[in-house]
Amino acid sequence: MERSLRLVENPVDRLARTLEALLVIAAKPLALEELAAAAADDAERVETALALLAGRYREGRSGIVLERVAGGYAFRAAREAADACARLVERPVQRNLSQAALETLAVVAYLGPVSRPEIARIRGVAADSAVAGLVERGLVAEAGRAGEGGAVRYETTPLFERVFGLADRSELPELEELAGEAGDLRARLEDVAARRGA
Amino acid sequence: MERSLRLVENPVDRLARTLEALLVIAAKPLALEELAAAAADDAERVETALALLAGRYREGRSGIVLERVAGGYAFRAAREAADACARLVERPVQRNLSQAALETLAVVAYLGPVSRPEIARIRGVAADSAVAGLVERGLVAEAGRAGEGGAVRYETTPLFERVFGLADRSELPELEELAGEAGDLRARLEDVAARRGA
Amino acid sequence: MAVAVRELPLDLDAFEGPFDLLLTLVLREELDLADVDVAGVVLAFVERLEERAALDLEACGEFLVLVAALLELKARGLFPGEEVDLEDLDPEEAAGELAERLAAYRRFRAAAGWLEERLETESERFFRTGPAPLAPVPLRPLAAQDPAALAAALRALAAEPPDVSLGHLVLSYPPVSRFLDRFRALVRGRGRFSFDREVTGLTRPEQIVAFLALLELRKRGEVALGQAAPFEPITVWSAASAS
Repeated sequence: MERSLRLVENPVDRLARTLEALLVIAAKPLALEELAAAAADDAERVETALALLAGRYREGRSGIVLERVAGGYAFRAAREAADACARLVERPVQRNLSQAALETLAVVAYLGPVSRPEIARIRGVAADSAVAGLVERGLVAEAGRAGEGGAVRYETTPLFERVFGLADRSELPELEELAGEAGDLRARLEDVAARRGA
Repeated sequence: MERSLRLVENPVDRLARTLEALLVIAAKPLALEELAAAAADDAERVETALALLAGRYREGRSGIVLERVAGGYAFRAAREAADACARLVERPVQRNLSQAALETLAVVAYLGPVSRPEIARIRGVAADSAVAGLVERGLVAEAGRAGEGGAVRYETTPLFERVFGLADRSELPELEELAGEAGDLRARLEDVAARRGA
Repeated sequence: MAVAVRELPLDLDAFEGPFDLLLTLVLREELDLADVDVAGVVLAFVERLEERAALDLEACGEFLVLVAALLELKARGLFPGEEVDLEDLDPEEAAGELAERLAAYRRFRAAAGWLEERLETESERFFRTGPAPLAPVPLRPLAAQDPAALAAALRALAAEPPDVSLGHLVLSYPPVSRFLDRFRALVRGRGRFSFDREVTGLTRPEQIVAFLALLELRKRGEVALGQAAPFEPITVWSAASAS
């Protein structure tokens, strides 16, 4: 049936394909006007095409379901695939943190509250993605700014203490051999990083 | 035609719907094993179902295209909808990649994991800002350090393969083939001299 | 606009023409490198650079590689010493090494070109990079971790860095004149001095510029140079006092 429609290219069908493309790349639900603007077509025709798609992308017929939500239209997974989607999303317990995550976490744990520029200076590489990852995991959280208009600073969270089995930060293993010799741990780290030239 | 298949529920068709659901919610390409694990089915059957979906989600037939990319499977928008997609989203990843960024990306793609000093040695120019820019774009990511206290090393990301439309890194052309005419500098220089009639 | 290093026009005592022709003649041994004023080449390039608003790092990189190779060839020619291992000094080999390095770089340039073309042909690819709008929120549970790993990570960050010289990456270098003045003063004051001692502790680019100054002084006949063997310390003394 669909095949015969396409032999004589139906303009609504072509619009429907454009809408499929827009919906599959969208990071948020798309309002009718957004879809019309992107498709460079008028809203009425877009609604007609959406109705066609709603018939095609529905529970029982497809694993992709076109959903109308508050913000507009979006694709979602069919309910019959809920278990599979849960298995995909709920990843197995991760054994170890990446090197970048561990280093960043160590800096925040020992020196926090500390800003991203400070972390970057000590590690010698931009800290943005590593910090974002730790925030997403809930191991690190924002802790105000360094003064008015200063950089956002970060510190470890109660979840961090649970994961590392610490009652509080004072239970972190001592680094007296580092702190003792240079006086200030942070100064020493920054000094070494500067000489690493990284 | 499709409707009749569904009257007698075909198990492959049901698996195909599950895969559709997984692919439409995935944030990145999914490897065959990931799909099989999430669908709780065996890899061979998943491959069969993927072949079925590849026939359905292809250029010209659908606005959603199933492709093999970055070591897995992913949906993307059909090429015919590129203009509409460009009106909807920006493409910061691809925009304005400088010559320095492209050269650095090439070194990381072929030699990664590789450190900034190593990249600099090949390019003869400091690689710091080029690497930072590529990390920010998500095309390159940290991959541990070269030994304790050593320089951070970098490798390309799955996003890199996706942006460049590579099923995996082995699809990069052989360096030696690329060299081609560039091989013998002396011959080239002497050629230049001969043409100048020196 | 990039500075085309290979087409850099040169007007030297021994040679007039583009830089790549100079290289060709040197590689073919039709031009004695000892007669080539390398400082003049550097000056021509620096002047060319100054005409541009922005620093062209790419051109600087290519230029530094070429000039470093020229200098190495020239240095070997200038200090033949007594009996030297010919294999080590074969300019053919040195030139081969230079060509090899450039070829490696050119391969990656070609790869970059391939990537650029690929971006063009794949410019119609659109896909979502983040989570789907209505997808379940992913959970990332983490196993119990050992706090000792944190201490180890911080200790590693505080560890003395391995000795990696990044000196060649620094593109700012002092004027040749500074070393000309300094070396003239040293020769006037002490009569002779050890070049190696003078440049110890300087950055690589500073050492290169200092060496250029030394070659310049010798070319002008102001100083004489001596060296017990290749790669041994270089002694500099006043050419006037020697004669």
